[in-house]
Amino acid sequence: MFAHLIQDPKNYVENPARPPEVDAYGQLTKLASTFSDVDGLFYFTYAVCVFFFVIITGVLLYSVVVYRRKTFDQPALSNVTHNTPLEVVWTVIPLIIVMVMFAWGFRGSLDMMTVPADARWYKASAKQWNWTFNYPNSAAQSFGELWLEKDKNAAFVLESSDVLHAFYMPEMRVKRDVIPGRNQTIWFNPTKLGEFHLFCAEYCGNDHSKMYAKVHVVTAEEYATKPWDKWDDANPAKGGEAVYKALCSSCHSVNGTPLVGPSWKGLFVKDASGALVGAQREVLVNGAKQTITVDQAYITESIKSPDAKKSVGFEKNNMTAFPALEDKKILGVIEYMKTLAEGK
Amino acid sequence: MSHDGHHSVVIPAPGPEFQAHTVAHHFDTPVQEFQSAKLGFWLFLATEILLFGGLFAAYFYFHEVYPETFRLGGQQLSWKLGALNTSVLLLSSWTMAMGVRCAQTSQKSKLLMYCGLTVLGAAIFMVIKFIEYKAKNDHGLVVFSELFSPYNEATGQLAWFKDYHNAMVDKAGVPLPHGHLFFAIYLTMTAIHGLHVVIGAGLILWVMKGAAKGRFHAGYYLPVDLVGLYWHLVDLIWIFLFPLLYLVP
Amino acid sequence: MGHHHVSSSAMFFNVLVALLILTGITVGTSRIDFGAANMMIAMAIASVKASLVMAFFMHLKWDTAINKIIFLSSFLFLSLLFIFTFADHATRRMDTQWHVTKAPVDKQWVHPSQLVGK
Amino acid sequence: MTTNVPAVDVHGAAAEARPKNFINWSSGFMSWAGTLDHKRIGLMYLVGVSIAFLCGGLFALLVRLHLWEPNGALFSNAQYNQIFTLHGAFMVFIFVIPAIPGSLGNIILPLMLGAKDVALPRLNLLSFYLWLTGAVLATLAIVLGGFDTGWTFYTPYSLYTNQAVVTIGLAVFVLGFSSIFTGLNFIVTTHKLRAPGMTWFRMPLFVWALYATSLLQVLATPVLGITVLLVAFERLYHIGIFDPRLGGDPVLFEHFFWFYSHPAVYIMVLPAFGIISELVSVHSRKPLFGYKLIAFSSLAIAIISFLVWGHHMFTSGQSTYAMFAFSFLTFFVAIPTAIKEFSWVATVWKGSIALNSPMLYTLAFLVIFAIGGLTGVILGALNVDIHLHDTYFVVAHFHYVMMGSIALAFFAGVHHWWPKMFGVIYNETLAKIACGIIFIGFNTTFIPQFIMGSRGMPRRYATYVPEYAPFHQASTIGVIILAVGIALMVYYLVASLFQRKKAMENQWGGVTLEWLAPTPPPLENFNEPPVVTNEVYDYSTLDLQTMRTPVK
Repeated sequence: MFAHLIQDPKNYVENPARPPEVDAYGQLTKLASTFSDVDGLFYFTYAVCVFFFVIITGVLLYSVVVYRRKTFDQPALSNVTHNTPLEVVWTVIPLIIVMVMFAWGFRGSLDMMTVPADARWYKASAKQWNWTFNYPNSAAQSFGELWLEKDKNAAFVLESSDVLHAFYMPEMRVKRDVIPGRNQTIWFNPTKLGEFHLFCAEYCGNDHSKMYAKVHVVTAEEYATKPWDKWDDANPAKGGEAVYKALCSSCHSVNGTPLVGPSWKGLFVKDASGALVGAQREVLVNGAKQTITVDQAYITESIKSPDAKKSVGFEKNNMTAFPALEDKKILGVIEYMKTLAEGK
Repeated sequence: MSHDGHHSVVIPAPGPEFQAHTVAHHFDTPVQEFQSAKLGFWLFLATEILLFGGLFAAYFYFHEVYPETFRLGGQQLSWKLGALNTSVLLLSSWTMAMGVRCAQTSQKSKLLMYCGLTVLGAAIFMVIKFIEYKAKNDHGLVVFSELFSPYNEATGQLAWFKDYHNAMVDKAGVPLPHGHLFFAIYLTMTAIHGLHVVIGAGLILWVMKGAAKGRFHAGYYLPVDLVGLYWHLVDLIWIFLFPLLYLVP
Repeated sequence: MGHHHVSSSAMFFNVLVALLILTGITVGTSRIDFGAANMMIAMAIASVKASLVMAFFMHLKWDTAINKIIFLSSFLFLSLLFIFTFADHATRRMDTQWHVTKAPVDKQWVHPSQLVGK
Repeated sequence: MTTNVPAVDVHGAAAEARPKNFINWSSGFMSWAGTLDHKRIGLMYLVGVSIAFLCGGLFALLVRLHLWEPNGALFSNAQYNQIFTLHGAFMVFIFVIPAIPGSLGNIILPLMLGAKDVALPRLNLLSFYLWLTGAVLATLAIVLGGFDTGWTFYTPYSLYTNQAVVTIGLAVFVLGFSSIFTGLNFIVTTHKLRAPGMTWFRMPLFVWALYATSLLQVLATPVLGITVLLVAFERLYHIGIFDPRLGGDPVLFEHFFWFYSHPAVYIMVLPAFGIISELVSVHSRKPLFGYKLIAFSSLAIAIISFLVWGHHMFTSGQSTYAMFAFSFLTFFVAIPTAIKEFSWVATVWKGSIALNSPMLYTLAFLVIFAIGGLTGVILGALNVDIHLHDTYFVVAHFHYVMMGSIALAFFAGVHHWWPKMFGVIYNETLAKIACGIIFIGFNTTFIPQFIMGSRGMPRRYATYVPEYAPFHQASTIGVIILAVGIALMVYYLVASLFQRKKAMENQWGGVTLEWLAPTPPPLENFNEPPVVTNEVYDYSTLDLQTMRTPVK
């Protein structure tokens, strides 16, 4: 019935992970990490709740049926106002139950807080509205996608360069706010191969709901090939397009419509001879208007310090800088920009 | 509003220069009215304590995070002016307490005198406060004309705290982090407190107006009492502000 | 009326003198470094002064029990804000020391404070 | 108009003489705008909060319609963010917090105490005007560019976003003081204006609940006031306390915010508990089971609620030890809450249960609150909360409490005291139908949200991954049903004012003091100042033929 929606081409994020499987009780998705305490306690609490709910509604329904007022002057059958043993029982028993829940929950959360010594440390950088990942012993970053090895403890340093975000992987049962100015940590051990959702769970503005990353949990062999570092030197524009989709597409269009920032279409144009040349742009340098020609140096500068030469008509301070973006990726982005050029 | 012919309790005036007081229609006795207003006012004072409490919590929090910055920040303020202001406020609190006492004992002219002295105290306090703010402005620590300037993303600096980093350096001459936090908290706390001083002075003037008409006497002095409580609260808050801001421990 | 307590002028004056002396002591002790106890001492003196103002100037000493409870409970609830907020901050350090293995920060990572625009 | 006067209405003839009551004793705009009468102020609140509720409801409807499609059916992301923020801010600050104390509390509390008015009538009027100012400012904020921070105003986003955050901050500040003054007034009224003979343990439980609420309003709200003030200063002057770029700490904001906003949950829900305690007793015609325990549990909840705010911050970088303390204390809130629910159920047991519309709303409350409260226990467990935090599970949980429980209790209270307030009775059949529709619509809306939430659907999402579409669509269908039910309710309530079908003096056979006052009550409430000689909820004194208790 909803198949047409699931295949909707203009959807949410371009290419989300496969829908997760649902566990046997239908309330949670199948666990994909070692934090089984979450599921155990969830269903224990759930069962307790169902038990009490059935008692409460059962007594209510029974009373409504049996003690319903049939004549308007019918008095109550009983005028009992208290029953000390009963009141003690329904105070003490819930108290014991909730203390069990507390202890169980706290023990489980201590596990979540204590990072094992052998964990591999990754870094997840959040900014409005995308995720960037750094890998241990690798200079490469990946954008909007993350690769982890199955059954290896993965720990993350969480960094934000603007507002609050939250690192949330439902199937791993982990969540942690990403706070600017403070490094938070989170860890888990992925136990299933496959693709998983990584959501931003703390409201962070306009495209909060599009702040998504796809997490691949792969085998040791595949992980060893460094799938995040795949960069096709023969086709840099393709890599550049991936960078665009992960980092730039929320503010820059490729169809000529200005968004928060100028569109990338028309940054490079084909001259009369069909050769690619940079377009002329009016920019502000320290408040003074200049006309420059778009070239590699200008694009690189705009990525690393956006306010140095600001396009006329766009506000300062509205673009996050990417000083750590590798040169080959910047070149890829420029190649991608060139593919957007149209002939005269 | 009309009381529909309900007749109310009246407290007679103790002398010709005073007015009688009519108890509000929904109270049965003057004691009930007095106690209700008093309880309500104490509750209000409790909310004031909690309102300032938020600021104090912020102060203690950042004092904990940046102790050295706060210590040096405190040294930029003049403890002498602070101590002087503390004394002025304590004196005015005393005159206010005496004023309430005069109202309780139906001494109309002395009530007016003590209230006048209290307002004078408030005025002196605000003048000293102004001198202090002006000194901060002249030293470029807090530039009031730049108050609304936007945060400069490129430099990470705030124009209205222009020179604090020149004043606040450690022994090696390195600027201490986030000195503006101390000044921002100092300004916020003293400005909100100053606002209370001004409101308090206004209330005392209002009391004086009523006192001149003879509204307050031994049988009815509730407004004097309440305004007095408010004034003491202003004093109470300053008692904590003084050591925390001027003598940063 | 019986419920109205009128205090003597002499008492008010004595309280004023005590308050002024305590102000002097506050300034005096701040000149001496007691280390971590500085804050405690300053707050203790301020609390004594505040108690004097409350008890005598504000007549709380002769006020009804409910008024005392109401006003003092505001300090109690304020202390809850203080205690829990500081407890969080104070124990965060223990967290990193005891629970979280330190992250071996990769050389290539750039700390946010070093980013342009920070 | 008098087609169906109940046989027992012995006062119908006397009422024809139209004695002056609080509605018609004077007329003209100023007689309302400048009134000091608690019932008129309460009535103005009732109209005001109802409008706010309908506005907030409209925003909710838009939110849900937008979420019909994974990619968003109606709005851009920016518009959606503004609308869900408006929904939250209107519902929380302008509707739920003032709703029951401002309207029903104002009208009923002095009547229940046997007083002529609240203790500080001018302050009461001021508090209404502050509410009005806050509501106007909030509406103004929509015009001045809107605000998209969520009702929680989390820093630093609320500091950077380029919209009317200062205006809405000011609105919240003003609304906060409105709430403080209402609470302050009720505390003084309860202490000083009780009728002779009304000891603390003869006070109806609605009064107890409002008293506990008032303590929270007075003690917690100022911290919210200073917090939004600091956010406004932060935006205007960049003082830096909450701004990480300037060395500030956003987590400190969360502490300040939740120091108020957790107790605020109980500011909202305690009056609802009070209404339900009354109604369960009256419509079961049975003294409330465990009266003292319910009274004390209100106070216990009020105090514990100050100790648990950190459970809103389990994922936000608190230290493990703070989380330990907050989780431990959180579970203690469950106990007094459970005591209340059990006591209500025990009151229904062996009662004489009238299945009229107020009781139906009450029963709906008891079922819905059971779900709302029990799912709260699930969220109290630390590691489970880490998974469920900021998902639709939380959204569903607090809507079960705020919308399902509090709004239903508010509806129940309005239905219960409607005959006393206006002297007219609404169409009972329509009322029962509407209650059924609301119950079905509500559960259809929020049960799917529990499921998708525990499967990981984060809240405040303008778009979502397609696998959650069926749940979102079920939820949207539910909210349409809910809207139909509420529209029906508004219709028959308003219509009853024009149909003027007379109500009885004591429509339901209540024994608390408000039923001794004439219907509708005159300016100073009672013809004779009441004196209390009976224990509370003593139905043995009620003459079941005339529905009157002997007047002393």
